[in-house]
Amino acid sequence: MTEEHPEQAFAGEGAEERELRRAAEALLLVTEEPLTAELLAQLLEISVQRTEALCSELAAEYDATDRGFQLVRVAGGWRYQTHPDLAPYVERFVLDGQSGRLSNAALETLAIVAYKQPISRAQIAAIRGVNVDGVMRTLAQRGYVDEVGRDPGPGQAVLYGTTPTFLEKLGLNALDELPPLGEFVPSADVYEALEKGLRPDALDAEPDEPGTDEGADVDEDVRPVDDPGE
Amino acid sequence: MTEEHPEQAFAGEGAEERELRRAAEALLLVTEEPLTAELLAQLLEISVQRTEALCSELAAEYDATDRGFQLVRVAGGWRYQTHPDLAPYVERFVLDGQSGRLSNAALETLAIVAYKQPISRAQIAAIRGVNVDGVMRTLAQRGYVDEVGRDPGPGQAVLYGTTPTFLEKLGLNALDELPPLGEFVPSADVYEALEKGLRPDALDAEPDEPGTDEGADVDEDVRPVDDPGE
Amino acid sequence: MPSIRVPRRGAAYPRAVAVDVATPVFQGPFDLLLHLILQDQVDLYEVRLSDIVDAYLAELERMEGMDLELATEFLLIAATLIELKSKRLLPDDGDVDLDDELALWEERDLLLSRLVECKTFKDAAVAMATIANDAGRSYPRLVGVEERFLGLLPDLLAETTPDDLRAAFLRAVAPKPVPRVHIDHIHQIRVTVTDAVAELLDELPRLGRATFAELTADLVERLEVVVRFLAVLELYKQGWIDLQQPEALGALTVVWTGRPDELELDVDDLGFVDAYDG
Repeated sequence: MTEEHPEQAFAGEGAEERELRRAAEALLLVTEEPLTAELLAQLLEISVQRTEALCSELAAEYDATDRGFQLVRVAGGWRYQTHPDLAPYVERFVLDGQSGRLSNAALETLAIVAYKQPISRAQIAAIRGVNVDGVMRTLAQRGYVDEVGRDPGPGQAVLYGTTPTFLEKLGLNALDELPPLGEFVPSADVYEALEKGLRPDALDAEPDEPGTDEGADVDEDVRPVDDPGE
Repeated sequence: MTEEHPEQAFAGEGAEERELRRAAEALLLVTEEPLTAELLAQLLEISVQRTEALCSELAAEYDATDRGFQLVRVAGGWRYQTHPDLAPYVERFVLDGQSGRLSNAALETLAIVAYKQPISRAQIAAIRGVNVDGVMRTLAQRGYVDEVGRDPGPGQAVLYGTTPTFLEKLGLNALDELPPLGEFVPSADVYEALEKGLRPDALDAEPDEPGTDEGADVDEDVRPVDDPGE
Repeated sequence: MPSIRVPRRGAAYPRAVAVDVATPVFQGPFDLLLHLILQDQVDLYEVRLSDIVDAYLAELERMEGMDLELATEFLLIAATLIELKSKRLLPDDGDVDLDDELALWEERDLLLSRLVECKTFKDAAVAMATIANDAGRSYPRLVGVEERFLGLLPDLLAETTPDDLRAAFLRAVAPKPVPRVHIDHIHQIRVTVTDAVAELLDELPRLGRATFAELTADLVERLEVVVRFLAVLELYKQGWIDLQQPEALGALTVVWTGRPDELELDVDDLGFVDAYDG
């Protein structure tokens, strides 16, 4: 074996290993969506565990041999994709390169669905403070969100969740790979600024004389507000 | 270099060679049609001759390292394909999980294409309210629909129509033999999607403006697709 | 969606806050509030509340299949803002009802937590955009199986007739039933603070003085009254009118004092422009 294939990466692999590795490469080449380890295991007639190990080894090999493609685990399966380094070449070629750039409104809505799913449109709207019907329609059309059920409550509101396409878009294998939401809770500074901005008590309880410019200076010694959260 | 990548197949390759090889691998991975040496050369900014040599070397390397895929020259271009040895696995994959009938989603999508061609994927998605990329790929793969032109609008969306195969399967001689729709009054959403067209880039830029679809009317005289491979 | 333009500040405002950014476009009231408080460090006292309230009314207008709960939530937040602001605008007579005070704090805390939540997801969205951009540099292979395998695929149209196709088309274009609560009555009462100000500027010079009850006699909906009240506060703050309320909880009288002398401004300069593009 090793004599026949001096450059072979898995120099020590036996005939069975070689066959499995080659079959996995062939199947991964033809799949149009990430190939789950379960399906791949079934096709190779080996255990899921062994399949996962095989794919991980292959991925590492492509990495080590500095290929222009990668084998990655995305949205619950394995797929070939181009190495990110080579984006400049691929973007020159692929017609709809970077077509899927999302607007801020879409991203914020998607973030809420991702972290709070299942969630209704009304609940999302309550968080964003704006109507989200249009954004949600676009996100559904693009396949990033989908109906996942109905609220058992009286309204029977449709509940939404993110899709495998969303995970693919972000290059994630599963939702738990998203950074924890706790990382984004506003810092004490921001919280304080918001609290200060919404002080209900007047600055010095003296409204301005109409039309005058003075007197409205923000009082420096604002009295501390009790933090309601603590 | 060789120290960094002890397993690297082209042990002696310089930085430029490595970059070109990797870029070629990436481009060949994503091409749907065999990639001509001319186009590949243009994308890599090297001569056609050098490109041919590069591809031949790559093909030999995959052979030597006993991959499950091959790089072959087909129909005037280069492409990856599965190794003939492994056909039984691929056949099993193709047959697996394929039902004998079109899903409702696929049938509805096909019906929209049949009655409203030429039509873009974004328009179909707008009518069905869900992403149709996967379904359209299946329909195209089966040879029921095909690209027939491009929207002359700024988005240059690909427009689809049905194929002779489709007519044959349904036992029709021409499209006008499709059963008439009768007194069909489309809902406002559908009307908007059909008559005004939807630019995919407009969707991307402002996903939360359902009411605005300025311009981008689907023009009647669609100009033919420029084949990037020629 | 109607974008909110922060109007340029007229000289009538005590402090020319840095809101005169060219034409920043905001996504609704939370976005606007967060921007004003965090970026511009504006105190609520200085915020043109009409912008925010109008933004809420605009959102109510845009709702298609929205439930009453959300409509109520929006109104509650708008009302909280009005209350917070009016408390700062009006003279403190020292006679504070403790229950009211506590209720206001509670509402304030609700609004605060909403803003914090909104800000949290805004920041999460920024992180997600970075992740998506990184992922977007890699392109998956979507080529599928080679043509030699296509023969294995079953003929999916074997049992399909042209009539099935027609039926599928009609199914696809049929309006999707969306369960919704009709909130037409909310649409009908949509009125902006800007409109209300304009009406007052029309009425008050003729009337000279009027009680608030008289000014709102023709209004049926509570929301309209709230908006009218906000308009009165706006005019008071800008020095066009005087307010008299001799006894607590007594009738509020609005007295037209005319255009402030020192301000040679027309209506537009005072910022009485539409706060959003409807």
